[in-house]
Amino acid sequence: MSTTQSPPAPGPAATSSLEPAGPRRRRRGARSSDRGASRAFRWLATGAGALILILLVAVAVFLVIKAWPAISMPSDELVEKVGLLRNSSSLLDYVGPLIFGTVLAATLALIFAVPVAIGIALFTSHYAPRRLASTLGYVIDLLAAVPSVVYGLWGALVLSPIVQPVWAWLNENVGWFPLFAGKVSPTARVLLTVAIVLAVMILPIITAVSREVFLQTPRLHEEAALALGATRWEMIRMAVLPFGRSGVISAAMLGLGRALGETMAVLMILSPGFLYSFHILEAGQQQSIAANIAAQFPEADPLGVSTLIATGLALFAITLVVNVAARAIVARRKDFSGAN
Amino acid sequence: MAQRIDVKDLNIYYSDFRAVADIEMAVEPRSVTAFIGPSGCGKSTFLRTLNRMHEVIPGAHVQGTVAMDGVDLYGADVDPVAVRRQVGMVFQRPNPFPTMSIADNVLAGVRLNNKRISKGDAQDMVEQSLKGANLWNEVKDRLDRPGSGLSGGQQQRLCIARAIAVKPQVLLMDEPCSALDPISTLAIEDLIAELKSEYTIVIVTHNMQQAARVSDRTAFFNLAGTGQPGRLIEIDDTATIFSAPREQATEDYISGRFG
Amino acid sequence: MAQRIDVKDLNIYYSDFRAVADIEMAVEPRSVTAFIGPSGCGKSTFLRTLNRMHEVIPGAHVQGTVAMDGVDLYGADVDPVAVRRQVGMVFQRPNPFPTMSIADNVLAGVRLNNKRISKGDAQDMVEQSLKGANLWNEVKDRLDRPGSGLSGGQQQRLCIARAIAVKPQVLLMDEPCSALDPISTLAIEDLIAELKSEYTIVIVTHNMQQAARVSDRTAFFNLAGTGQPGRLIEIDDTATIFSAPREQATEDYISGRFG
Amino acid sequence: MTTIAPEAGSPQQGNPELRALLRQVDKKRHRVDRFMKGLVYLAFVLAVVPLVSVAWTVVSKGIERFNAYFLTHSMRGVYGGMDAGGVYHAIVGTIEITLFAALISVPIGLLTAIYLVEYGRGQLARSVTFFVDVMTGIPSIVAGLFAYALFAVFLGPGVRMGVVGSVALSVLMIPVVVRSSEEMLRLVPNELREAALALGVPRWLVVIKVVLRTAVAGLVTGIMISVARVIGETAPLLITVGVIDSINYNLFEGRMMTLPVYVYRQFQQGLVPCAPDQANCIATITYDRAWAGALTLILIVMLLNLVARLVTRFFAPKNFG
Amino acid sequence: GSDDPVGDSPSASGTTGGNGGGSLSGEINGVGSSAQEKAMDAWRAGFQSANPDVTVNYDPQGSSAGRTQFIEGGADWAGSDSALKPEELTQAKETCKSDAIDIPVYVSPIAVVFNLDGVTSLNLSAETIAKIFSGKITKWDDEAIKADNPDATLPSSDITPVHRQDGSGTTKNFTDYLNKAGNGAWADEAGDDWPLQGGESGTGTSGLIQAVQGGQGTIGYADESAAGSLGKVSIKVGDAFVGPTAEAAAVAVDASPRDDTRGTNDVVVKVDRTTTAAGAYPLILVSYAVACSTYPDAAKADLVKGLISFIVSPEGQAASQAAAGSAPLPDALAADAKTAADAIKGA
Ligand SMILES: Nc1ncnc2c1ncn2[C@@H]1O[C@H](COP(=O)(O)OP(=O)(O)OP(=O)(O)O)[C@@H](O)[C@H]1O
Ligand SMILES: Nc1ncnc2c1ncn2[C@@H]1O[C@H](COP(=O)(O)OP(=O)(O)OP(=O)(O)O)[C@@H](O)[C@H]1O
Ligand SMILES: [Mg+2]
Ligand SMILES: [Mg+2]
Repeated sequence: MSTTQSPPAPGPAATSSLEPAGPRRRRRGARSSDRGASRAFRWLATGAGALILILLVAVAVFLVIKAWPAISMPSDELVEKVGLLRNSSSLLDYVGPLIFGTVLAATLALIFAVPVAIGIALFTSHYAPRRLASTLGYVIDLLAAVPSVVYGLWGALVLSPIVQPVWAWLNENVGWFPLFAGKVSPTARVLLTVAIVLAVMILPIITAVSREVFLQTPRLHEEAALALGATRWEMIRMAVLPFGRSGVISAAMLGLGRALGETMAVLMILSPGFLYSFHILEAGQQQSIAANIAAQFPEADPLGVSTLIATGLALFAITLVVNVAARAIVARRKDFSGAN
Repeated sequence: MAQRIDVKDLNIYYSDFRAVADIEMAVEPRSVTAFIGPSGCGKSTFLRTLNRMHEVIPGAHVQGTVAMDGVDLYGADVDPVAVRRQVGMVFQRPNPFPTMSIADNVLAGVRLNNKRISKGDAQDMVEQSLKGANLWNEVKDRLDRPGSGLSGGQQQRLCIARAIAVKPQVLLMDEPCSALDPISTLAIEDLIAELKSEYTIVIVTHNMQQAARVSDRTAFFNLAGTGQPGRLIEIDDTATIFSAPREQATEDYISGRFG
Repeated sequence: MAQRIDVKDLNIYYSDFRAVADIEMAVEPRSVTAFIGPSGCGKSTFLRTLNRMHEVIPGAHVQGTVAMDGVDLYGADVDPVAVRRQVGMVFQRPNPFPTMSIADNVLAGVRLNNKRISKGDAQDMVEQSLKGANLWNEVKDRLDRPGSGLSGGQQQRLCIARAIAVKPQVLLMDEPCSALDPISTLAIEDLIAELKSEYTIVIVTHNMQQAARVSDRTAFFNLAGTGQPGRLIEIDDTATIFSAPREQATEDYISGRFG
Repeated sequence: MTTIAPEAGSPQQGNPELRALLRQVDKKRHRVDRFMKGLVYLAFVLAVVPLVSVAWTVVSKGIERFNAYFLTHSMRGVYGGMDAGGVYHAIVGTIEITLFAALISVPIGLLTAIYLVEYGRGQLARSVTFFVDVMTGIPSIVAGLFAYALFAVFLGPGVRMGVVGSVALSVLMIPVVVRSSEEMLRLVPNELREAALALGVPRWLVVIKVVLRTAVAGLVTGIMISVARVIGETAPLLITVGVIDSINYNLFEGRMMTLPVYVYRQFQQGLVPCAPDQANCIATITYDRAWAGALTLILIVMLLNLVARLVTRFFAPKNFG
Repeated sequence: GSDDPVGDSPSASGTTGGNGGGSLSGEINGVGSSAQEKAMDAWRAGFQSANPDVTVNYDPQGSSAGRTQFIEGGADWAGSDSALKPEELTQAKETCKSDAIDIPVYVSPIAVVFNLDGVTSLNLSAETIAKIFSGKITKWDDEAIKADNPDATLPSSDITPVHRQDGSGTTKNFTDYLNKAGNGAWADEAGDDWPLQGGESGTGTSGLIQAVQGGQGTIGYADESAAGSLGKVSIKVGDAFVGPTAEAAAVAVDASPRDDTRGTNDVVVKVDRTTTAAGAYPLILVSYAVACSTYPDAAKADLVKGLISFIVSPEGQAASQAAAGSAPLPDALAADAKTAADAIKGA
C-alpha cells in the first residue's frame, strides 16, 4: 500500500463528538450496538426466551420433587406399597417397558406420518393446481381440528373393526416378521392401530410446517434445477427437499413430541401391557407413558402418583435424548442449510 | 452440435398480459446472438421461451412456434425436460444450490442423466467446467464447501460452470456478467468466443460494448410504453446494427453514450 | 450537507477471517468516489462498514476508525441506526419489500420508522423519488401494486428511489446499475451527478467506463490471492487513476480491454 | 421490421436426430417422475380417507342432537336419561380458556422465536432451542398437574379455575408456537432485513414491520396449529378446571366446563338405564351428547381456522409468484 | 346461553315456593369416584332444585384422587369406591380437626358381561369366572361352562377376557369377589389394578363395554347399568344362580356385616362375597361419601350434611336408581347412613 491519502486531523465539526477519532485497535461492532427501543425489544425477546427456560426448569423441578418419594424409596418397599408395581421388581422395571412402548408407538407413528406428510406438503406446494392448493391445504388442516378425544372414539369404534381383518391377515401371512407375530387381537385394540391414529393426528402438524417451508423455496433455485433439465421430481429432490430439510426435521420433531405425549387416543384405543414386546398385533403388550399416567392417576394413592410422575420424568428424558439426536442430524450439515 | 432456432409468430403471455408480441427471428447455429433493449421490453421473457422455462411460471403461456432444426419445441410430442437439457441457461441472478457443495453444484445437471459417474470422471468434469468459467483457481481448495459462501461474482461463475457441465447444444445467458468483475467478465467473454465454434449461444446484455465484442448478430427489442408488449425491432449482423441500423429506434438507443 | 469520511487503520473481519486489511483513505464531501477491483477483493465489505451494515452479519466486526466529519461512527455513544439514516445504501441485488406496494416501498424509510406524514407530502415524496430514479413513468399507474412484480431493473430503480427518499447525507451504492439497462443506467448516472452537489457518494462498480464517467475520485482494491485480505492499492483523482496510475497493479487492471 | 425468414418446413419435419433427442425422454427418469407424482397424490388421498371417515362419523352421530337448543343451553339440573341439556357452558369455557392460553403463549412464543432468529447466538439461544423441543414432550397430564401444583402453592389446595387450565395449556402450546414461528421467521430473506436496516430503521421496527409482516401467513398457520393442539386437551383440564354443569363466564373464579372434558365425561357415563315405563328417557343420551359435543368442538376449530385464513389472506405478500 | 335447560327451575317459574323451600345457600365442592358421577348428577340436580341458592360441584377425577384431595383440604367431601384406609383416617383428622367418616351412598351390582352370538345369559360360578379371566379356560365350550349351562349352544371359539386398564373400584370389587369366592382359582388379592399381565382391556366402564362389544367371544365386568344389550352372567350363590339386579344387590348388602373396627358414624360395609343368602348377588360395589364429622365452617357443614342426607334419603336413592341403575340402600343401612349424615355439624 503506497499512496493512500492520510486523513486530515479532526475538523472543528468534531466538537460534537464525545470521543474524538483516533487510531485505536480494538474489536468493534454488533452486539451492544442496539439502543433505545431496540434494546428494550431485544431484552424483551431475550426475556421471553429466558422465561421459557425458567418455566421448563420449574416443570423439571416439579417433576423431580413429586417423583422423589418414589425414586428415593428402596425398591422392595416401593413395590410393596404401590399397587401399580405389583408385577415389577423395581421402579426401573416398571418404567422400562413403558419407555419401550412409548417410543415404539411414536416411532411407528412417525414412520407412517412423515412420508405422507411430505407427500401432502409437496402436493399442495408443487403439484396441485394453484387455486386448488390452498383449499386442499385447508382440508388437511382440518385433521388438526379434530380433538384427541374424538380420535380416541373414532379409533376405538370405527377404525378398530375395519382394520381387525387386515391385522388378522397380516398375522397369518406375514407372521414370520417379528412385528406381526404373536396372537392377533380380536378387537384390534393394539399398538399398530394406535400408531395409525397417532400418525393421523400428527399428520397436519408436520404437513403444515413442511408446506410453508416448501413454499418458501426460492424460485431461483427451482428454476436453476429445471433449467438443467430436471423433471419436476428431480427439481424437488435437488432444490425443494434440501432447502426444506431442517424445516421438515423440526416439523417431525413437533409431531414426535405430540406422539410421545399423546394421552387420550392411546388411552381409549390400546389394550395395554407392560412387556418388552414387538408384537404390535397382540393385545396387552405395550403401553405408553402418558396414557398410563392418565389411566392410573385417578385411583393412585400419593405414592402411586409419585411413581407415575417418575414415569413422566422418564418421558421428559426420552424427549431430551430424541432431540439431541435430531439436533445432531441437523447440525451436521448446517453450512448447507440454505438459510442465508 | 450447434442448432439453428427459428421463431415464428411468437406471442408470450403472463396470464392475460401479453408481454412480448409477434416475434419472428432466426438464431444461427455456431454463433452468438445478443439481445439488447431497455428494461422491461421482454428480453428475459423471450429468452426463457427458448428452453420452455417460461411455462414454469403459473399462468404463463405462449402462442406460435419455436423450432430447433425444424423441430417445434412446443410440439405435442416434445418433452420440455429434454428441451431444457439441450438448451442450457444461466440466469440474471446467480443461483447455486445452497445445500450442495461447489463440486456438487457443478455436477448437479450431469448427475440427473448419469447417476453412476465415476469419481475420476466427476473430478475431471468439475475441474474442466470450473476452469471454463474461470473459477477453478479461486475454489480448487474448497470444492466441498457450500456454493452459497462465495461472493456474487464467484457464484455467477459457478452457475456458468454448472450450465456448461451438461454440454448443451444451445446456451442461453441472461445478463450473465452483470454481477461479474472485469477479469471474470473477460474470461466469460473469452469462453463464449470459444464455445461458439460448437454451440449456439444467445445472450441478453445491457452492456452494448459487450454485445459488440462477443456477438455475431444482435437483436434489438423495444416497447412502446408500459403495459404494451415488447417487440423485436430489428435483428442483423452486429456490425450492421452498431454502424448502420435500419430503424431509427435502434439508432437512438445505440447512439446514447451508454456503458 | 455533504460529509467527509476519514477511514483509518481499518481491518474488517468475518469472525476470524480478515476480509479487508489496513484501509486508510478519505472520502471527500460533495464528490463521487468509485471503488473498483476484482471480485472478492472486499469492495462490498468495505462499503458496508461505512454505514455499519457490516455488523449485522453475525460474527462480523471491525477494527480501526471510520470518522464522519471527525465523529467516529464506531464510537461508543454512536447509534448505528442514526448512522444508517445519514448514510443510505443501495444493494447489489434489488430487494424491494414484497409485502408493500410500490408507493409504500418508496416511503419505507418513513413508514417503517413510525413517522407520520401527510398524504400530500407522501405523494410528492413518492413522485419525486421515483422520478429521480427514472421509474415514475413506468409505474405511475400502478403505485399500489406490489413492488415484487417489477422486472429486475425496475426493482433496482425502486430500491434507489427508496434510498433517495430518506434524503441521506452520504449515499453508498453497491453496483447499483449492474441490473439496469442503458437508459436507466444513464438516468442513475445523471442522478448521481446531480446529487453530488449536495451529497457524498460512494459507488462500487465493475464498469470502468462508468467509474470514469461518474466519479471524481477512484479507489482501486486488490487481493493477493484467495484467502488473503483485500487491500486498498491506490486512491486518486479519477483522471489520474485512468491516465497515469502510480501502481503497476492498477495499470494492469485498467488497461485490460474491459467493458 | 427486418427479420430473417425462418427456414421453410413444417414442424413435423426437421432434423430427425434432434427430433428423436427431444422426444426420447429418458424412460427411467420419466417413470420415476410419474411414480413420485403418483405417490404424492396417493399421500393426499391417504390423508383424506381418515379425515372423511372421522368427519362422517362425527357428523352422522352428532347431527341429531346438534341444534340451537343444544348450543344455547347448559347442563344445569340435567341428569339420567333426560332429553335435555346442551353445551353452552362448555363452549364458553373452551373459548375462554383456549383464548387465554393463546394470550399467554403467543406473545411468549413469538418473542422467543424472534429472539432465536434475530438475536440469539451462543449458549442461551442454543439452550432455548433445545429445551423448547424438549418441552414438546411434556405429557399433557403432567402439564395439568404442574399448573395445579403451581397455583396450589399460592392459593391453597383444591383450587379450580379457568386460568389454571390456561396455564396448563400454555405449557403445551408455547413450544409449538416457538417452533413453528421460528421456522417461518427463518424463511424471511436476509436481504429484506438489510434493506430496512440500511434505511435507518431500528432493529425492533425491522423485526415488527418487515420480518413479522413478511412471515405473517406462516405465523398464523403456526398459531392455529398450536391452538388446535391444545383445544382438544382433556386430562389437564379435568385436573385444573374441574367440571361444572352451569355457565361460568369468570376465568378467574370457579370451575368451568370445556368441550373435550364434556365429551369425555358424557362418553364415560355410558348408557343410561331407562325403565321401560319412562317415556322421557333416552338410553343413549350420553353418547348422543358426546358426539354432538365433538361436532361442536370441530366446528369451532374450523371456524377459528377459517378466520385465521382470512387474516392470512389479508396480510399475505401480494406478489405475482 | 341459558342455564335452564330443563325449563322448570324455580327461578324461571318466578317463585321460590313449592319444593324449592330449602333454606340453604352457598357452594360446596366434591372430588372423587367417576362411578358415582351419573348418580351424583341426579343427586345434585335434586338437591339444588330443593335449595335453589346452593351450588354443588363434583369433579369425577377418581376415588383415590378424591380421598387425597379431601385429606389435603382441597375438597369438601369426596366420593370413593372404597372407605378411607386407617392411615388416611389419621391424615384426614388433621384437616377436619375431627374424625373423618365414610357414609355408604351408592350400591351397584357389577355384571359379568359377554358378547357371544345367540347367547344372552349364562350361568357361571365364581371359580369358572376366575379361570376364564386367568386364562385357564380358553374356549366357550369348555366343560366347566357347559356343565352349568346345559341348554345353551356354546361355540368352540376362543374366549377373550377384557379387563379394566385403569385403576378402579370395579376391578377391586371384582377381584375381591374372585379371590374370596373362587375356591382358590384366583390367587391375587383385591386391588384397584388388574393383577395379570397382557390381555384385552378398556379404559373406564365405557371403554370396557366398547371393547366387549367390539369383539366376538369377549367377556368383561362392569356396572350393571352400563351393560346395555350385552349378555349378563348369573353367578352361583349357594346352589342357585342369581342375576345382577338391584334387589339381589340389596339382599347381598343386608347379608354383609359392618366393619366394627370403625368409629361411630363411620359406616363401612364388609361385603360378604361368599354369602349363600337366597337371592343375594354378592358381586357388588359399595361406594361412599367421605366427609368430616365436624367442619370448622358451620355453613359448609350444613351443606354437606344437607347433601348427604338427601342422597341417603329414599328420594335421593330413587333418583340414583332411575338415573344410574344403582341399587337403593337397604333400610337398615339407609337408617345408619342417615344417622351418620345428620350428625355432621359445624364446629
Ligand atoms: N412473472 C411475471 N408475471 C407477470 N409479469 C411479468 C413477470 N415477469 C416479468 N413480467 C413483465 O413482463 C415484461 C417483460 O419483463 P422482462 O423481465 O422480460 O424484461 P427484461 O427485458 O428482461 O427487463 P430487464 O432488462 O430489466 O431484465 C415487464 O413488463 C414485466 O413487468
Ligand atoms: N457473509 C460472509 N461471510 C464470510 N465471508 C464473506 C461473507 N461475505 C463475503 N465474504 C468474503 O469476503 C471477501 C470479500 O467479499 P466481497 O463480497 O466484499 O467482495 P466484492 O469485492 O464485493 O466482490 P464482488 O465484486 O464479486 O461483489 C470474499 O473473499 C468473500 O468470500
Ligand atoms: Mg431481464
Ligand atoms: Mg460486491
